[in-house]
Amino acid sequence: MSLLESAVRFTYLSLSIASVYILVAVGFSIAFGTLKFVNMAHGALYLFGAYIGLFVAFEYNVGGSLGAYSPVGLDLGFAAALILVPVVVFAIGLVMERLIANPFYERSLLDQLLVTFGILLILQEFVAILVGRGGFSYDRTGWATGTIPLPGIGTASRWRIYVIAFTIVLLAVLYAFYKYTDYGLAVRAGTEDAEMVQMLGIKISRPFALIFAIGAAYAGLGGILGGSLFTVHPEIGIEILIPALLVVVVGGVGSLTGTIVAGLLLGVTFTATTRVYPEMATASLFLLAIIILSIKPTGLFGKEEVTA
Amino acid sequence: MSEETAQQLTDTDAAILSWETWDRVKHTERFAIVAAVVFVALWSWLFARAPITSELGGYHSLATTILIWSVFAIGFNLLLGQTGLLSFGHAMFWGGGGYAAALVSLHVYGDPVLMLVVGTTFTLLLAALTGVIALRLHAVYFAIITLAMGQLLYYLATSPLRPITGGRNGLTGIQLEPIFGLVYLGMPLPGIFGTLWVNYEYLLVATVFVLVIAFVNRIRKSPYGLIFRAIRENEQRVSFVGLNVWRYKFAAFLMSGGIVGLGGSLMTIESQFAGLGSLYWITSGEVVIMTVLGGVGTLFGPVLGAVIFLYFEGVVDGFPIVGRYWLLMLATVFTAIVWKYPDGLWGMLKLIASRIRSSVEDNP
Amino acid sequence: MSLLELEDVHSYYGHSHILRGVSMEVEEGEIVSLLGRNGAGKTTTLRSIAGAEPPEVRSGHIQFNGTDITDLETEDVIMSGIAIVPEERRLFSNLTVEENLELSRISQNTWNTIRRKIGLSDPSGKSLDELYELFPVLEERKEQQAGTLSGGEQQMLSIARTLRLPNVELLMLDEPSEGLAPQIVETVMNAIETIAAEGTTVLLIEQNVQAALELADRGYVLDMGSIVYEGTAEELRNEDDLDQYLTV
Amino acid sequence: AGEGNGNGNGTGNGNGNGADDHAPIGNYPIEGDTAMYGWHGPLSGILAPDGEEQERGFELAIDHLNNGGGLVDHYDPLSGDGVLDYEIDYVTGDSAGDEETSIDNVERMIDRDNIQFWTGGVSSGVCQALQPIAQRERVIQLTSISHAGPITGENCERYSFRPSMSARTSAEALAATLPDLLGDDVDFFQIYLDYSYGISNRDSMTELMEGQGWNEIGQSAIAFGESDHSSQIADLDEADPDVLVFTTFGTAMADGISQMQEAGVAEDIDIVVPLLSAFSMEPAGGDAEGVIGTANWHPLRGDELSETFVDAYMDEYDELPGQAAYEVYDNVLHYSAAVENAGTFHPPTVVRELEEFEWNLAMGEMAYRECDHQASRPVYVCRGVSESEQQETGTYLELVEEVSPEDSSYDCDIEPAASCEMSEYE
Amino acid sequence: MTLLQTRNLTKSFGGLVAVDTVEIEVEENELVSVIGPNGAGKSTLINLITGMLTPTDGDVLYRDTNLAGKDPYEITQLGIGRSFQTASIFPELTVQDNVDVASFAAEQGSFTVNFLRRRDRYDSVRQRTADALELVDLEDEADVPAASLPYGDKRRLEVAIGLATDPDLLFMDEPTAGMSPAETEMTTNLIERMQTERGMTIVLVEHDMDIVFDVSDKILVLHRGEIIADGTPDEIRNDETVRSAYLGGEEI
Ligand SMILES: Nc1ncnc2c1ncn2[C@@H]1O[C@H](COP(=O)(O)OP(=O)(O)OP(=O)(O)O)[C@@H](O)[C@H]1O
Ligand SMILES: Nc1ncnc2c1ncn2[C@@H]1O[C@H](COP(=O)(O)OP(=O)(O)OP(=O)(O)O)[C@@H](O)[C@H]1O
Ligand SMILES: [Mg+2]
Ligand SMILES: [Mg+2]
Repeated sequence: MSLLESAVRFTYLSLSIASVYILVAVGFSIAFGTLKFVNMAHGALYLFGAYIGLFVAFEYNVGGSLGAYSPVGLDLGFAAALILVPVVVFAIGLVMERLIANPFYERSLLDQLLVTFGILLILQEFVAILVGRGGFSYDRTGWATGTIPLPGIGTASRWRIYVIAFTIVLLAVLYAFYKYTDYGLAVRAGTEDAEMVQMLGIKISRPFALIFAIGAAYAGLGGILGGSLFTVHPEIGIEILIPALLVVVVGGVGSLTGTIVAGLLLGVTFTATTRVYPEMATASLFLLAIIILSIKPTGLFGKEEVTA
Repeated sequence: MSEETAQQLTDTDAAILSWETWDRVKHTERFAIVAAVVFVALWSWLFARAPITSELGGYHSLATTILIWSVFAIGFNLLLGQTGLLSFGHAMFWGGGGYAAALVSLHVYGDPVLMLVVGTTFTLLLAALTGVIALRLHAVYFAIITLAMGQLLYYLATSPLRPITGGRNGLTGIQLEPIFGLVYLGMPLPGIFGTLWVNYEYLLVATVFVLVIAFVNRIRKSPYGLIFRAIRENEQRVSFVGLNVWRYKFAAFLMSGGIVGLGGSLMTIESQFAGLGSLYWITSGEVVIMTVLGGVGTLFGPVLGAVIFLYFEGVVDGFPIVGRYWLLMLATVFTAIVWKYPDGLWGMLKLIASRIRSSVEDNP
Repeated sequence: MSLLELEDVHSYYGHSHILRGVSMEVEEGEIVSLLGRNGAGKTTTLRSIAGAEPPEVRSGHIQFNGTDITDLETEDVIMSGIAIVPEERRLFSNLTVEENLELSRISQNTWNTIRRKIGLSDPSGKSLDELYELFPVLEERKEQQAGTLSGGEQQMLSIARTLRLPNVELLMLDEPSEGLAPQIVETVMNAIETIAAEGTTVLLIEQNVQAALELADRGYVLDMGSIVYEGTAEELRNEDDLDQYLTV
Repeated sequence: AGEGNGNGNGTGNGNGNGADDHAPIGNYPIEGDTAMYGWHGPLSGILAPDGEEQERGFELAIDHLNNGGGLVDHYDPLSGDGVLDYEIDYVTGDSAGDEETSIDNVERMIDRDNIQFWTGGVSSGVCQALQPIAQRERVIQLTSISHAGPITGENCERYSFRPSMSARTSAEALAATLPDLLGDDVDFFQIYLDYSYGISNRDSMTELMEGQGWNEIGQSAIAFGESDHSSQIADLDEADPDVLVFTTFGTAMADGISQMQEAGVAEDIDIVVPLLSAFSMEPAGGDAEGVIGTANWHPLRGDELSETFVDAYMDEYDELPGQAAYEVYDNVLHYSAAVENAGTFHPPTVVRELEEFEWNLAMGEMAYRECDHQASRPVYVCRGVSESEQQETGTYLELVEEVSPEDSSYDCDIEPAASCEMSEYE
Repeated sequence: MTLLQTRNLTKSFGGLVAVDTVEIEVEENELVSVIGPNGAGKSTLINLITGMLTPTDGDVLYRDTNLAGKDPYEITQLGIGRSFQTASIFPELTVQDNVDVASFAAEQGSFTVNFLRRRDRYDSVRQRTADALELVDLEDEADVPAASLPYGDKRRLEVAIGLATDPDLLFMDEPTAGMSPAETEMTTNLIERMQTERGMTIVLVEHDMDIVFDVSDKILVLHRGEIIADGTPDEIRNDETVRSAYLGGEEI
């Protein structure tokens, strides 16, 4: 295989992994950096994204208590899932913000961490009870599978290329949202002093919910994209948490640029180490985190909090 | 404490009197230690063999395990509860101590005391090493770098260090020699002691437990306790009254790490096994849950947390039908408690006790 | 009919009864100052008007422009044309000076915001230039995080931010001169005067009685949560037994 | 504690084995007239699909022991009325796939519930953590599914038996069949999980397949718990072999295979996965069509005993049982049979009995070897079927060939058996 | 003798030079006030001397030891204390404990290894705390959590902590801001007592000219980071530049 081809493969492999990291981390970072809310249940949104996508797109024989009704699923096809998942998870996000986040904005980081982690576990167990602990894998439909020829170079995995393109678009949308609305600003102010924001005539609750739900929708998308690259089982919610946390913190809490850069960095590192020392691929991410954080204690783009 | 109040209901004046003494007593240092001794003396029996209470399905080896995890949680809480530093990597001390103890018994000699000493010493070194790097960071960044360190150790143990750690299979076949060359830990205790504590192993674990309680309790009452809490509240101010914040944090980190390592070595002695699970981040997560569930910053809270957590993991999972939902039930329980009572179970009990008490005092 | 009208207002912090029946009126276009020693209830009055909680208004009515605003949410009170400079500066420490000022333009309607961002519409209120003219130092500091401003600069920003709010009819300031250097105090007082001259009504809370009464047309004196004196600035200045309410 | 089902006569004289005069050891002698059995395996975590099957098989077996039915009626040593006049009761525990937890839970079953023996489990790691407990407590463990070599190698214990295949057993069987299925002088490549299960399979496959004239043209390890196979696939693609030997399990297998298809390398390569079971096939779904591997049993192997079991199982749970369910069922039965033959539950005696025990139920001719407690047994080489066939047959695998014990066994003096040093009886 | 001395001390934040080649000298047992417009650099100057900020250039000499590169706790241990512009206390600790932290530092140094000694065994610490509380008369509040103190009392606690560190040189940044006239009065007295009774040297930052001109031995006027004047209250009162730059129309 030509050097060029392996270079190309390396690029799209690392980018596609980075994409999933970033999509999940972005939502996490928004909630954490902007709303000052550590949401471990974010993993559940990823989980939901993956499973909803699965059962919207296809039909499956499931285990668990729904096993009796197998095959389960709407079988609307993969494209439909890509449209529906973000919408549904967005809605779930709204509910989550009202029921879980809202009562906890004022509570300590530790309380948030634990309660949301507990909720993640609860939701995960419910999924397991409903459709079983065994996993599923997306049997991706034609347009989203196989390879595309790269003239003169070789081939590249079509779906991974799509994933990358998709992510870029989504990030652009998010950027536009921040640039052309003031929700981000209002929420950042609101987390410092909600009452003062109201004293400037701003209804703070709406931006909070909206921002949170957007983060959720992105996690959902991360779920369906990640789920289609790997298999889907009840524990992916927890599994994705660690990389997401790493990306957010290494990038610097609250900085979207940071999140994206860190996501890419981790994606590349991961792919690189898998080539030379596969057993330590995941470990390399942690090593990277340690190095970066000991050089820059507030992450790549994180700035010191000012307390005045 | 609640049945304590229960008795008082009889005669209110007496009650209020005895409450005053009670308040005085319960804050003395000796009280904490006596309480700990009484607790370990009865714990295994109540949990595993006493007429009514053991119907809950407890069993001796779990009673022991719970004490050991309590040591873990207490050590962790010394850091979190006092200095407010949230570490997500304490599994590295728990597992580190465990592996060190296992290795010394496999390659040198299996005297339990030796294992404890080596395990603890190793973790102290590990804590010193990691602390130097991690303690420069704050809040969530500290949490994540400790997590990363723990995970790195986990993966090192998994693959590159497999020849030493046994990789996924962990270290089995650990032989325990008689303690100080006198008795085997497995030996049953005679008569009433047998009924209460079963064997020497429990005796060893119980002793360590009490010592740790006494130690931590003393720390809390020493100037360190005060300064730790001051650091938690306003680090900058502490350095502007002329105290070397970094050193105090480092001290807290070492003490915490050391205690946890001690617990880890005990775990190896109890299970005669050291495995990767003990290094995995989930383990760090579990101890956070236990601590917060029981009550951050309290002396006995973590013990409560450990009891509840391990009861679900070690007993409820064996219940017919509902058994397989133990994780769901556990998660629901701790979520609900942390949600409702930010000060955990201990805070909850205190609240209830004071309610009962005031209700009594209000209408004599 | 007066612009702002408080009618026997009783406010509580939990059990403690702070405002014991405050009644006062502010006419369109005048400058009214509210005086009283520490703990008299000035800030509480102001918060009650703003619909901020705590305190809780248990009885009485607050009318603005003829509509009852007693039970409105804070943001709706503001929207109806009242602007506040709160007691402690209450800046957003981690936002830059400009972001702090930007916040005053956010409309509740996303669509408007977008239109503003792409330059289609611009709600009224003082422009950045006018504000920078008033407090030049802020322009030098516009990229700086508000939390790192000096004490006085923070106070200025806090005032400027409020002036930027669109369509303000009533401006309420709580001890705007606190922590300000003497000559800045003058600047601020002059600013208030001009604003009033432009037709905005002003309700001013001050410890610095002299400064306050120089501007004010009328004044109320608050003690133990009720109005103990009311009169024109003239009367107040000459009233000597006023001191018993002001000093300690 | 677990609830005994069935109402076998409680009249059996409680101290019936006061008759035989053995010194107390482990949980012997039994007090009262019920004997406790234990099952311990994964009910949470990704291994749960097999764990759940095992538990059902286990409960069914207990029921049959006490009340007759299923294979008990076809197996002379067993009466269908308890074992040695004891009614059988049982307890279960969730290994959660974690060693520490497993140790606690097994100690619970031994300490509190006084089990006479336990079976179940999937993870080789857990299995090896529990073997020393069996030995220490003098309580017999019959492993199931766990495939790693050392279980009946360097970590073997007197009180632990493996009726199921070892990595080596599978490899022997594959060596005997693959050449016919996939041709001679084949280039093969290995991707393996980087821990004892993967490694012991890798080694056996390398040695035995090369012995068959195949040549290995490369290897690539993947970290345990790693779902992204892209770089291993890159290696595979560069090596471009005829056959891939893919030692993995659970969702990881599904991940790997679907990622290979996505990368377009799967078409012209035959995939061999040495151990195939529900928890691997379920997630893979249709992707695993054509994958070749071995199993301990196949529900459609067509012999009368298997059918009897399948019917009994379907009556109870109306779904087709997999190997996991049957294995545990079989373990309960043949252990009980050994007890009946020994005439006592006295552990050392039962161990000695098992060491030359032979039985022939739905898995065919089985026998334990004294040297390493590995069963010499038939091996069922299977192949993954298409989604549609899965729908109709209700199983993920079709039986390709049944390999006789002779062809799948290996001598006691070669690895892993060679490094087994048996621990003591009493 | 000269207690403190700065040599062309400079701090710039990005473009802005907050403190510009400042040279000051503080004599033993002197009460020096630093005044100047908002943003002149007063707080920054204090932050530089007490080690909260590191100077861009220049250095600080205290009793002829150079403070360059020393950590805040070292500087405090040398005898330089401070109270903050916005009360910086330990909200959840009791008033007593708040001060104890400082007393312990003063009595036991920056770090002692004896973590097994009970707190109540340190009598000298108790004593020192009692004194400090007595000075700001908070002794009655000793056992209430600091958070529940009224704003004015928090400011006094802030001062008490500063005192308990037993400084020879104490920096006070707008100590009376937000205090009622009465509290202001008592704080002023306290400052004078510390100077006379304890022979403390004090550097005071204030906007309340009555206090400044009332208590100061010497006044430094800071403007845009530079010292534009220094001298006795009278000299400053009649200094034209100062009037225009700072005092404005205010009558003193
Ligand atoms: N959040 C609160 N909870 C309880 N009591 C409060 C609260 N805020 C203020 N108070 C009490 O209400 C009374 C009036 O307070 P308020 O702030 O209105 O006084 P003020 O006139 O603004 O004084 P200052 O001039 O110091 O600002 C005071 O006695 C104060 O102690
Ligand atoms: N961290 C920082 N980053 C950027 N600029 C800063 C920072 N800290 C202070 N400044 C600027 O330095 C200048 C001096 O600030 P300083 O706080 O010393 O003023 P001050 O004399 O104390 O004023 P005041 O009397 O209002 O408190 C101010 O203009 C301030 O904006
Ligand atoms: Mg006020
Ligand atoms: Mg200042």
